[in-house]
Amino acid sequence: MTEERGPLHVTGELLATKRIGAHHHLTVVARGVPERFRPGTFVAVSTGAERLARRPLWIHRVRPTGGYGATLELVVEERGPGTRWLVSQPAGTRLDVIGPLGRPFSLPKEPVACVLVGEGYAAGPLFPLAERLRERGCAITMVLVAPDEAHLLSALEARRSARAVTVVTADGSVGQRGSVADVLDETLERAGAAVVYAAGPDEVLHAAAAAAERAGAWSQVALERPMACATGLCHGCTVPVAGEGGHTRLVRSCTEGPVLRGDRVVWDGGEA
Amino acid sequence: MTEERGPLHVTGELLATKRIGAHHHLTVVARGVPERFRPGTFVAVSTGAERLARRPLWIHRVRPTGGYGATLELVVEERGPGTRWLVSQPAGTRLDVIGPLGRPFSLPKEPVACVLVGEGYAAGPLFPLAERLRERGCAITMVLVAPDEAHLLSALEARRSARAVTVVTADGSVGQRGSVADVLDETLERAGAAVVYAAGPDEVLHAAAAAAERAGAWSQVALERPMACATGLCHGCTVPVAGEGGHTRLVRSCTEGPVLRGDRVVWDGGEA
Amino acid sequence: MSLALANPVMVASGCGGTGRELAAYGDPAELGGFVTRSITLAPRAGGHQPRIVETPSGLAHAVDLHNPGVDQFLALELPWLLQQGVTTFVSVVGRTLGEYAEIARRLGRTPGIAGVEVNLSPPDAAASSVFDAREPFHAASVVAAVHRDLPRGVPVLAKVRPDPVRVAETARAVLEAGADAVVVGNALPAAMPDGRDAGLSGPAVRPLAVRCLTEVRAALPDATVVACGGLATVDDVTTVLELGATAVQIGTALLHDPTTAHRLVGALAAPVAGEDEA
Amino acid sequence: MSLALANPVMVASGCGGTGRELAAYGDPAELGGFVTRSITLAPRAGGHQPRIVETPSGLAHAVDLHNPGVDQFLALELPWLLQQGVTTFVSVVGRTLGEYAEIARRLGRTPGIAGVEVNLSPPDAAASSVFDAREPFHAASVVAAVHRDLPRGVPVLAKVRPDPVRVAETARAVLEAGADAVVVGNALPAAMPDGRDAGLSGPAVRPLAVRCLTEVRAALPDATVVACGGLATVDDVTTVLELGATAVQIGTALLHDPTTAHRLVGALAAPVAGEDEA
Ligand SMILES: Cc1cc2nc3c(=O)[nH]c(=O)nc-3n(C[C@H](O)[C@H](O)[C@H](O)COP(=O)(O)OP(=O)(O)OC[C@H]3O[C@@H](n4cnc5c(N)ncnc54)[C@H](O)[C@@H]3O)c2cc1C
Ligand SMILES: Cc1cc2nc3c(=O)[nH]c(=O)nc-3n(C[C@H](O)[C@H](O)[C@H](O)COP(=O)(O)OP(=O)(O)OC[C@H]3O[C@@H](n4cnc5c(N)ncnc54)[C@H](O)[C@@H]3O)c2cc1C
Ligand SMILES: Cc1cc2nc3c(=O)[nH]c(=O)nc-3n(C[C@H](O)[C@H](O)[C@H](O)COP(=O)(O)O)c2cc1C
Ligand SMILES: Cc1cc2nc3c(=O)[nH]c(=O)nc-3n(C[C@H](O)[C@H](O)[C@H](O)COP(=O)(O)O)c2cc1C
Ligand code: FES
Ligand code: FES
Repeated sequence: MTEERGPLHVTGELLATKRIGAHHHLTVVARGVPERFRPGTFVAVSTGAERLARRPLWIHRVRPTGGYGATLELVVEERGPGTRWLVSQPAGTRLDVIGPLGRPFSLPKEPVACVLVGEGYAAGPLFPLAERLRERGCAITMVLVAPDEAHLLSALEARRSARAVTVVTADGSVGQRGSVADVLDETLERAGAAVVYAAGPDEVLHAAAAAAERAGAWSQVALERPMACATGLCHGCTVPVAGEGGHTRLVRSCTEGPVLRGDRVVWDGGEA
Repeated sequence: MTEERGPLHVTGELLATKRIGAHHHLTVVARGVPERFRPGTFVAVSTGAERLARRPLWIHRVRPTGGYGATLELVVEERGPGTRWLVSQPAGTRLDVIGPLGRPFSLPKEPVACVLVGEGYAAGPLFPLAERLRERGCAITMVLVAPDEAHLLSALEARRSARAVTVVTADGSVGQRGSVADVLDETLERAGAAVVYAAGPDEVLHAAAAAAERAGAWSQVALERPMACATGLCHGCTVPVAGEGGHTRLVRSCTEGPVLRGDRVVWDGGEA
Repeated sequence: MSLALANPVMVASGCGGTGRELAAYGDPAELGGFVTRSITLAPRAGGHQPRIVETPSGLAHAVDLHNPGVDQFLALELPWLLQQGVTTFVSVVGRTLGEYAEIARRLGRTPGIAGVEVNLSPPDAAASSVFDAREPFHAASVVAAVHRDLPRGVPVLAKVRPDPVRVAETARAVLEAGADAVVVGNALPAAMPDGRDAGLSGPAVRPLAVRCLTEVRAALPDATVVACGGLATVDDVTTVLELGATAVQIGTALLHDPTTAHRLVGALAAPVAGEDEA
Repeated sequence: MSLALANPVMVASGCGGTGRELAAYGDPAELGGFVTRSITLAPRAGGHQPRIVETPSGLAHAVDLHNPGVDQFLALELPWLLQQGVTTFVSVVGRTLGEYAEIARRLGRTPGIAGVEVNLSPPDAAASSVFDAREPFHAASVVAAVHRDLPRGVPVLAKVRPDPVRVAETARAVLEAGADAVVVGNALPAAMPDGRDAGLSGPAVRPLAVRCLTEVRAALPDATVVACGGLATVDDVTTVLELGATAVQIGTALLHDPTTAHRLVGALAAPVAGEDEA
């Protein structure tokens, strides 16, 4: 019954963990998952049976490797017990992984100008997105946001696919000092953006959606809402979206998201 | 309020894990604990806050080491989730350790003949016991029992302190094939044993205590009873012992044991 | 009336999505039964975020009966389940006895369902807006109302409160009122960290669910009992089957691992139950 | 009467040994209070082995009130506690109202105790051989009996059943009967894997214990409430203090880590609560 594109449940293996700045980059074997990856999808990892909620993590990259078929690269910021467990496992640890989950970013049919906005680890899925957009001939501007340099994904790599890269940190340790809202309107205008893609906390997504609206662009935002199952079973991760007819309905951010149209998300979080 | 000899609660560190046969030998830094060790005492290790019962483990050996002060050597047989966790931790893992816990083996005042009987990993505390007995001039016979060779602690090392070593395995893969009961009476007689020390599952302890009684020897048995706290707080690990006056009373095997007089333990497990 | 399940492993209400999501991980038709989330007469938006938080070996949830209402359910969710050959039990909950009866009538017009499960025990804030069935007498009234309005031949499962003190009394009352089986029990009444009402489920609650089972078995040795609450491993399932349960429902364990129910079916079918990863 | 604790962290009944064992890990006199295991009139041998088994994030136990009886307790255990300056609350349980009264009289003759905790809610098989105080009215009778026979000035804590449905009603009844504070609650009724009656405690039950607290606070905003059940981390404790508890009791967490209570005292006293290792 499994669709070709549906998620897989596999026992994978942690191949390596590399610390870069405030992040841990995990290389994970999860047979079959990389082949189904599209930017904006994620995996849900078990961090032990006593922590019942799986931990959702963006797929940052898929890499072909010698013996293992392709591997996944995940970027983890240590915060609570689940991520602490994840980043402290030795290479060789078996990982119970489900993925790829969720709806990916939609790609424009025409080669239009795109602005990609990402904060911290959440910028992860924007890198493979940028590659695919470039393959389609889109002109890409990337805006990387972080509290400080340690939480910034590589701006160097961003330059490979992007024509222009803007870096904004809250403490000014690298790039421009400030918040994403400070730079968006100008960036969108300069880029002549037709589509804005955003990933990060709600403030970033909301700001990106609002700037897109002002600029007359489409927006696609990748939400990070707490998830219990990440597989659509529990109806715990609902987010209100404005339907076609103007009324609000609840969708599950794990299965109907995590990528949603920015102009549809009801940002105040009010439900019903 | 801590007595000089009382247990310590420390955050230790796993220095190394080495697999030998069916066992994992763990080298653990637990500041202060080795200095208080006496044979027959044990440590209680936390295997994570979600597994509330600490795992009791015999202290097999105490070794002086370069930088760390002395270290503990623990011998772990993987069985359930707790031991699985323990043996799969990488070197460097912090371990929450309490010890040394429990009453150790009592040593005879005179240099008498002693028979030491141990099954599997539980023979661990008999090796340092043998050393201390030898220091006191006791003649030592060791009986090492195991289901098979993989579960046998080193008979070679046993020969260092013991005059005679008998090995018994259930499958005959090494030493004599059979059970401990088959060899005890003869061994005790040949050794002219005045004291029998035993460590292992109840069958072994009971057999040792009974053989000692038949031979007119004292017995000291190190019980392995399920423990929840291992620190005397919960009254969960009670074992019935015959009191001086002939009546049975319950003692906690973690604080009043784990070493008890074999002739006092009520082996059928019936309580009051 | 017997439940006639192909095997004893069912999906607990509210933990299998609409059924479709589960299909990515195994054919739902291979399970003993699939219980839908609880369906109300009118659609319900459910509770505010956060709806589910992790607790030690459990989940606290205030999903609060989010569901599309019986008509949308019959139009959009049930047909897929029946078409796939899933042994479907529809869970129902109402604000009044009349609502229960009305839902039963609408379900009764739909052939193909394997049974109806009456949710007598929502643990969270829902308790304040659904019919209060905490007293055994009221629980029995609900079961009677549903039973009366369903066609003969559609089994009724009564899902009772996991309250060890009153569970046996409640089980007796609902069986006398016409229930074919008792589901023991549900999420426990609990609180979110912010103090809001919630339900607590998952392995954390298993020893309490097992106690409810032993209470019901002791009082009603001939009743058909479905065990529910904290079951996750082969060991858990064989334990409750040995204690007299006819079937089991798996809830929270599926949220952690959507293959759980299928793995259990496989392990129970194997000649020697496989090794259990606790 | 106020409880007059130096700090809000108490040791829960049955989880601190005789007090002496705890002393290896920290001075028990530095804790807000130490509640003894429940003491009966005659000695009790307690339950069969296994008495305690591990469950997911919890312990199931059938220690079944193992204790030396009130006279031996007064002779062998209490003097050490008082001599060390430990703020000692003696937990009591009886088979009849007369036994409760008799224990109270014997305790009343011993100066120095900080209070008496009435255990109204043993969860395991003990329930069958101790006075059945599950009805609020009966719980109140027990408290009245103890209260009457204790000297004025000895506070009475009533430890009630963690049943979210009836806990507020029970709390009201015991306060009216003379209790100075309510301890909410106790281990939950549960089963051992072999089906024997047991109590369930530890972090697994915390969300249910918090629900009992919110029920009591909502109904009785002025009552002195001591929270008990599954509390382990600084976060747990600050949460229940914010929800209105006056103090907390730590049980199972101490069995896992005997330094827990002292660490909590330290963390709560610190100007900014320390980082919490969940
Ligand atoms: C679609 C998606 C993709 C994500 N990708 C990444 C990633 O690539 N790298 C990364 O480091 N983090 C990512 N996150 C966030 C990550 O899942 C959380 O940081 C993580 O679950 C926290 O777990 P914890 O036990 O360490 O922390 P705790 O805060 O103790 O977690 C407690 C509970 O809250 C949930 N939770 C806490 N923070 C978040 C959050 N921001 N989003 C969702 N749930 C949360 C946890 O899942 C858990 O159930 C992603 C989240 C989502 C929804
Ligand atoms: C004083 C003492 C010293 C011990 N020394 C050693 C040692 O040096 N090496 C070693 O490998 N094992 C030793 N054991 C046994 C060891 O503690 C258990 O094998 C271990 O706790 C099992 O945990 P688990 O989670 O792997 O298995 P599980 O069987 O899943 O454990 C479940 C529960 O049962 C308890 N339990 C299970 N088996 C035993 C047992 N034999 N004794 C006590 N409790 C048990 C566990 O502590 C836990 O609470 C000792 C036990 C005691 C009492
Ligand atoms: C997210 C979630 C939603 C639930 N929704 C329902 C529901 O709609 N109706 C119902 O009867 N039970 C519902 N339950 C309770 C479960 O069906 C089950 O009875 C309970 O969770 C205990 O079993 P478990 O520990 O295996 O999850 C829900 C449980 C969870 C976790
Ligand atoms: C081993 C053990 C023994 C207990 N004995 C008693 C007792 O004698 N009297 C009592 O009132 N509560 C007793 N309890 C219950 C605890 O005091 C506490 O109320 C309960 O365990 C919930 O708190 P916790 O989750 O912090 O342990 C006992 C609990 C355990 C684990
Ligand atoms: S997290 Fe369970 S439905 Fe989305
Ligand atoms: S294990 Fe708790 S008293 Fe011995």
